[in-house]
Amino acid sequence: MIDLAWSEAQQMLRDSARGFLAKEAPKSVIRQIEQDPLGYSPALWRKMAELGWLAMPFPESAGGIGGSLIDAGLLAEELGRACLPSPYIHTVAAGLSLLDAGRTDLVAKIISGDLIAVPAFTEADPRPQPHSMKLAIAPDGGGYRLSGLKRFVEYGHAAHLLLCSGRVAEDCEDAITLILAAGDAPGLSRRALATTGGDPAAELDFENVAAGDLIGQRGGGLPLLNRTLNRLCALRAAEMAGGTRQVLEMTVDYTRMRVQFGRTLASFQAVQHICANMAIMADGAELIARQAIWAVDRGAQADFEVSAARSFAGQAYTMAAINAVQLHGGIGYMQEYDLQFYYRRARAEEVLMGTTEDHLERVAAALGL
Amino acid sequence: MIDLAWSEAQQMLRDSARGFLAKEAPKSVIRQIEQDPLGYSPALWRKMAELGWLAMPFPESAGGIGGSLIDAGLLAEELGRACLPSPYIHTVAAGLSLLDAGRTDLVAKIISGDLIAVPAFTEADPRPQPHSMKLAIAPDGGGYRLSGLKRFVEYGHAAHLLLCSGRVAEDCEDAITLILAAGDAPGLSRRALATTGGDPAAELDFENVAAGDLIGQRGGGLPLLNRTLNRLCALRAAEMAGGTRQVLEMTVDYTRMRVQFGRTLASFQAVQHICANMAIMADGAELIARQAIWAVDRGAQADFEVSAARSFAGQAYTMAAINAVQLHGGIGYMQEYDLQFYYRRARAEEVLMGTTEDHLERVAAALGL
Amino acid sequence: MDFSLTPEQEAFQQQVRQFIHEHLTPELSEEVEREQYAIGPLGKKFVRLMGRQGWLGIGWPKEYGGQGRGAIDQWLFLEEMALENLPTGGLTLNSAGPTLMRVGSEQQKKEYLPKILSGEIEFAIGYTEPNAGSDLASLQTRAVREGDSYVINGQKIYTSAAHHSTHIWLLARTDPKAPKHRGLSIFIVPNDHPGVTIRPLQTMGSERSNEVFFEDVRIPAANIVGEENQGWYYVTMALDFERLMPHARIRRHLEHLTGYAKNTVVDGRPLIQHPQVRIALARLAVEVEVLRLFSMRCAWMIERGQVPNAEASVFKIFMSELNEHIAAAAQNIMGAYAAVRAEDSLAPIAGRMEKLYRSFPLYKFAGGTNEVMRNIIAQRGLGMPRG
Amino acid sequence: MDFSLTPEQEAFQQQVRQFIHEHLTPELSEEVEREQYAIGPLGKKFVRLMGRQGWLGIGWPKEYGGQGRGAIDQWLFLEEMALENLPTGGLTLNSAGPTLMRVGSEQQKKEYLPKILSGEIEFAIGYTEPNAGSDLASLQTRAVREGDSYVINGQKIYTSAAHHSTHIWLLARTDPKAPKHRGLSIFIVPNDHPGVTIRPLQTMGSERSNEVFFEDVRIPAANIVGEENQGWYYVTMALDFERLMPHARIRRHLEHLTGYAKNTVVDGRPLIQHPQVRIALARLAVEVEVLRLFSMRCAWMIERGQVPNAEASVFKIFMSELNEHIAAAAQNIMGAYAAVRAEDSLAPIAGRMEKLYRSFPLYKFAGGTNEVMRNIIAQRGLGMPRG
Repeated sequence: MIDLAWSEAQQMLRDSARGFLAKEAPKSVIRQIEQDPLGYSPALWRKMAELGWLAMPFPESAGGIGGSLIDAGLLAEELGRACLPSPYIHTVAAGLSLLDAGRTDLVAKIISGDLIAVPAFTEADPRPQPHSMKLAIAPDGGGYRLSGLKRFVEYGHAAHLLLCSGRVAEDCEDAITLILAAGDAPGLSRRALATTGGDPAAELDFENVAAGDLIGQRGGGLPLLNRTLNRLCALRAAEMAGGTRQVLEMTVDYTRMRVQFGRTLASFQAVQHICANMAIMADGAELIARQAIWAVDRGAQADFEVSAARSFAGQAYTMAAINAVQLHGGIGYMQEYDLQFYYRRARAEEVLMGTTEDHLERVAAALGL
Repeated sequence: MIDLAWSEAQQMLRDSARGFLAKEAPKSVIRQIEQDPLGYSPALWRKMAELGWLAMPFPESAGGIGGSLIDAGLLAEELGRACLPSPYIHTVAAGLSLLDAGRTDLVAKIISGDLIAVPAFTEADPRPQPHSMKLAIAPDGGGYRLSGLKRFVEYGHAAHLLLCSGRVAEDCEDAITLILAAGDAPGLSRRALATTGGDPAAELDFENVAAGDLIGQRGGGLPLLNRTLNRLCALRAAEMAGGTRQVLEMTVDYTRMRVQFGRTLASFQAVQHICANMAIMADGAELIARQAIWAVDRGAQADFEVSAARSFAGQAYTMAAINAVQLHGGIGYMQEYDLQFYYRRARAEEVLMGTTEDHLERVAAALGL
Repeated sequence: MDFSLTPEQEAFQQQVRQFIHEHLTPELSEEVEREQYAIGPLGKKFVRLMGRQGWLGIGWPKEYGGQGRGAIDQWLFLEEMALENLPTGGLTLNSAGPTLMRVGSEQQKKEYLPKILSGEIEFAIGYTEPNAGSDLASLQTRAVREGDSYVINGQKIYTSAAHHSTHIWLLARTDPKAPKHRGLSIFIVPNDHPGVTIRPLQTMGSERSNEVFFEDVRIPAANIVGEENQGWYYVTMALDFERLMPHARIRRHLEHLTGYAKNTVVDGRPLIQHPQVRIALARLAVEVEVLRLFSMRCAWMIERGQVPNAEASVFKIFMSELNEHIAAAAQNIMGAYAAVRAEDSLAPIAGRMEKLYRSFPLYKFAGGTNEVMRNIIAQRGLGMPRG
Repeated sequence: MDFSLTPEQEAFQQQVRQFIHEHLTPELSEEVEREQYAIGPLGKKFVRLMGRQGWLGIGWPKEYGGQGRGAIDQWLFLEEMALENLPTGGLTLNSAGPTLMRVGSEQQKKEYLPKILSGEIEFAIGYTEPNAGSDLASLQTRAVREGDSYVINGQKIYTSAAHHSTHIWLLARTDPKAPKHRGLSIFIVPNDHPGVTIRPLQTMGSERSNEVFFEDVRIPAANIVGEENQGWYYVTMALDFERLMPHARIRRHLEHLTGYAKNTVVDGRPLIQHPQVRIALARLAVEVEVLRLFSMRCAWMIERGQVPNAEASVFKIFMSELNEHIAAAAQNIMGAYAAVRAEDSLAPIAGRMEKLYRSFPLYKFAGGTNEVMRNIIAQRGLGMPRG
């Protein structure tokens, strides 16, 4: 039955998450995190685990709370509103795929907050499409060794576990294999890139690295790759929708307070119309992101819903951030004011794990165009 | 020396042209012309010839007035302002190319108003690029015969003379030949298409039609084809710039008069900002169209200037027309009000002789991209 | 958070599809495409058929002969009909009818409601005047009480349905001394009443619209709807009944354009394989999906007893601008063919994109200009100060 | 109608290019790219060099040591400098200097003008305050006459040049009882004067800006510029000197992005051969050309004695939005690489597009917000009514 509202339990979760983030992750903390090479706060991560955020989307049989991806999406919206850099959506996306592959052992560690696992899919051509993934997976005795480059892997330099996509040379051309690698594996060099968003994306250089376990069948990784991507990008869309909403609210608040020419900015028609346009985009981003998460959660083939959500939310967030700075004027452009976090994050999120145009191409493919 | 103003003589020409068109080509006349299968007014054409408009860009040695393409551009702007359907810019463009080819005999007839000559370049793939031009030119005794289709030829159904582009099968693959065909040649079927703009574009079906003279060398038509295109498209840009300006002025006038909620529409900030955006586009279209005509007139290789002008003026005109209707509301949408002529013409002109994107591709080529 | 239909709703959707499948002839299809907002003879027949089979009243309360279905069902119905551009009774069903139910006299309910449901009576909405558009309350048409009658003088404009409707649902000024929102009343005026003159207006979008002139039109006082001078309140109330808006017409436009791109070969391959065409069509598909969600949101809110306000404005702006985006994309994809009118044999996809270019402006100013809609979103949705 | 330079202008343009060619070292190039609007040590040296060679004063009257060149020559000069992002003396030369020539005291002219021309004196413009942005005239910094001095208290913000300039060109309120535009005056305040505190502000575009605090700053009464309470008039007058605006910086941005597209292979061919990339870059090239013409138009108007007003606003809006368009196109063309900052070795074209994304907003609100600029175009250019 169509119901576009959060349930009562979800509203409580949202309120508590918002309260938690307001208290524990003010912009002063985010400023510190951006300075820290680690790129996220282990202390906050632990608290998030204690609050059950990491257990949220996992079934009770795997030690989780038995919530759904929808609950994780709600939290992603709040993280987007707080603009907090954290590997939450990445670890949830990777964790659910590990669960699909029966790795309840790893899921248990994720839930306890002891394991940060992230997808490591993109490379020198950073489009998240299988044919751009060329990491070489070479059989070696009973295991495998990895050689090649992963690039723009969010939190890749800090994660304990990397869910890598790659190819075994002997397999047929379009066979993708998913395989684990430990973050501290010998031969793996990792460095965080300096990006607009300040949220860390890393370059990972694999030099004959001993891999961990295969995830799924060798050569049969495509479906799970796609499912992981859909989870991650749906959550990303939710995060962006949250950021869009936050930026809109900050702007409306500011214009209601700021007086120029003896009137509040909010009373100018031009200002109202810009805010109305932002609201349209914010509403659209929210609805389509939530639908994407719902569709993924249902287990449906959701490439269209997800990439539609990701492309629209990306445009919405960037549009809103640009207009927010414009309506704030000088103060919105200052490093010490909070708006700039969102402005920078909007751009970074719009290009990582596929640009808006890459996702439109994915939409076209999903529609059979 | 940079001088962006019309000379005194040009200002007089402009004022007299504007007066003439206001008197002789009110919208009631244009309404009749749109109903008439001929698609233009022979009576007005004769008067334009008497005023010297057709003699304007031709040198005195060819019986002209010795003005320049810049003067013709000025008139094109006024025709655009009046929204008068007429084969003026087409005949000027074709005529100057006939002059290049030494055909002063034909130029004399153009100047006297007895000959309407238009370029007939586009075909089933209506992009005005050589490789889409496939009209077959077959040697036949001392002459040639034409077979094939021309489409979207403006005023092609009414013109006395068609300046056709085509290919001789025996010539090498990229050899274009320009050749004349009489409008009433046996074997040539012509019909006006029903288009948005109401300004007639025709389909011409050549069935083994006896052609007129070659213009230039067989197989060597490319440079003159290009020059003709540049003349035509530069004048088209000027026509569109004129239409853009007119639409803006009509809208400003209307909003200053129309009262809603006890205020003139013009006093609303949202209305002012839309008009300001229209003004930016109108100014840009005017400047870049005039520069294109100036560049063509100088004889320079002007593909960039022309296609830049045509693409920008096209966007400007459409943008202005759409916003003009929006600010007028209901009345602007009525068939009996004058604005709709511009709205429809903007679209038609933006797709005939190359869409805005086609001209952007031409810009890219001209820049060596 | 749930985006799915109940099994009952899915079954109902199937019923609607079945009904359309059975009765949508190629001739009707052709007529609705040609007539647009007007209703031709086949369309009229179809409306009557819907009336007989109970489709017109699916949202009406059972006490008035309706099916009493919820907003989601109504929305599903409207979506299916919109996909085929079929008439659904429009404002007669959704605005005049419900208003009569609430404030009409017993006599009016008996006289009009059954015939509305059967499709025999159709109202044209007579609100707008030449000098009262966005600022509707400044209208000048006068209705003066004289004994048992009202005498009406004035002019309405853009009365789209006047030439195929049976009555005008007229807003006129009954108290010229009251503040402008307070002195208005609603009347029912038969189209063929002496003194009523309907004059055609042609639009550049090829729709037929009308001017309606009232010259000493004397109607019984009983033709007033509700109380005198309460007209503005009723109009505002009626707006709340009109917030169910389907998106499927635009979806169909995009399907046509996408079909064109699949079937047209340029430079040796179908247009759909050209990257810029793919991206453009994908972008539009995403926007259509967002529009569907905006539409669904309004239905859902009504279903749960809320009145979508800013939300309806969000839909309306996005819908109208999406029409514009599709027309613009069509120009790039179809080139000169985008300018060929339906009446020409050369027109691809029946000239739909050409027509769309000429008609999309309507959506941006009609039914509340997008500027007014933005004011609503800012002021009611975001709590920014009123002008 | 003529768009060409005179032979003299062409020769002058060559001279400018020659000068730049001789003195633009890779180190200077690197510094200006890094420092943006601030002027580093090499930039300062370069300004002094320009001063010595007479380049700073090309537009100044000969009586003040300038070359008395026309607006077109000045424009050509600014274009060439802008192409390399080189400092040209900015508002000190174009705003403060000319104002002093017109209304400064003889003493001030003698003291400041030669040193401005030599590059030794640079003013930071101290107008904006935390609560006086677009509505500048509501500023609150006070200057109170006490005997032979003025005592200044207040705060300025976004004083971009304060940390590398020598003086503040300060607008302060001298008559708090007068209407807000009438009680303002301009003062010259040395940066190192007691009571002046300059505090850095970092922008998200990585520019350095400043807050300047004035605490009981006592300056000689002779430091007032022109007459007391005429400050607003002088500021407005000075705006007229600032309407020569080059476009070439944007042209250079586009060259870099185009170069990237030429040199980057994706899916087996250079990006520049992908149709959507070609169209995007061509569209930007057209806009850059229109911007050039807007820039040229302002120069031409000044050359013939007119003051570009709406025309300058047209340039400013188009320029700022074109920066935004380039940044947006870069995102599509470069993908994730568009988000890599200059300090990372992976950054293509030296991180310019990443930087542009962070800094383009500045152009849209600084120097008059685009909203105010649109008001100007509508009201002064199109004759629509004032607010």
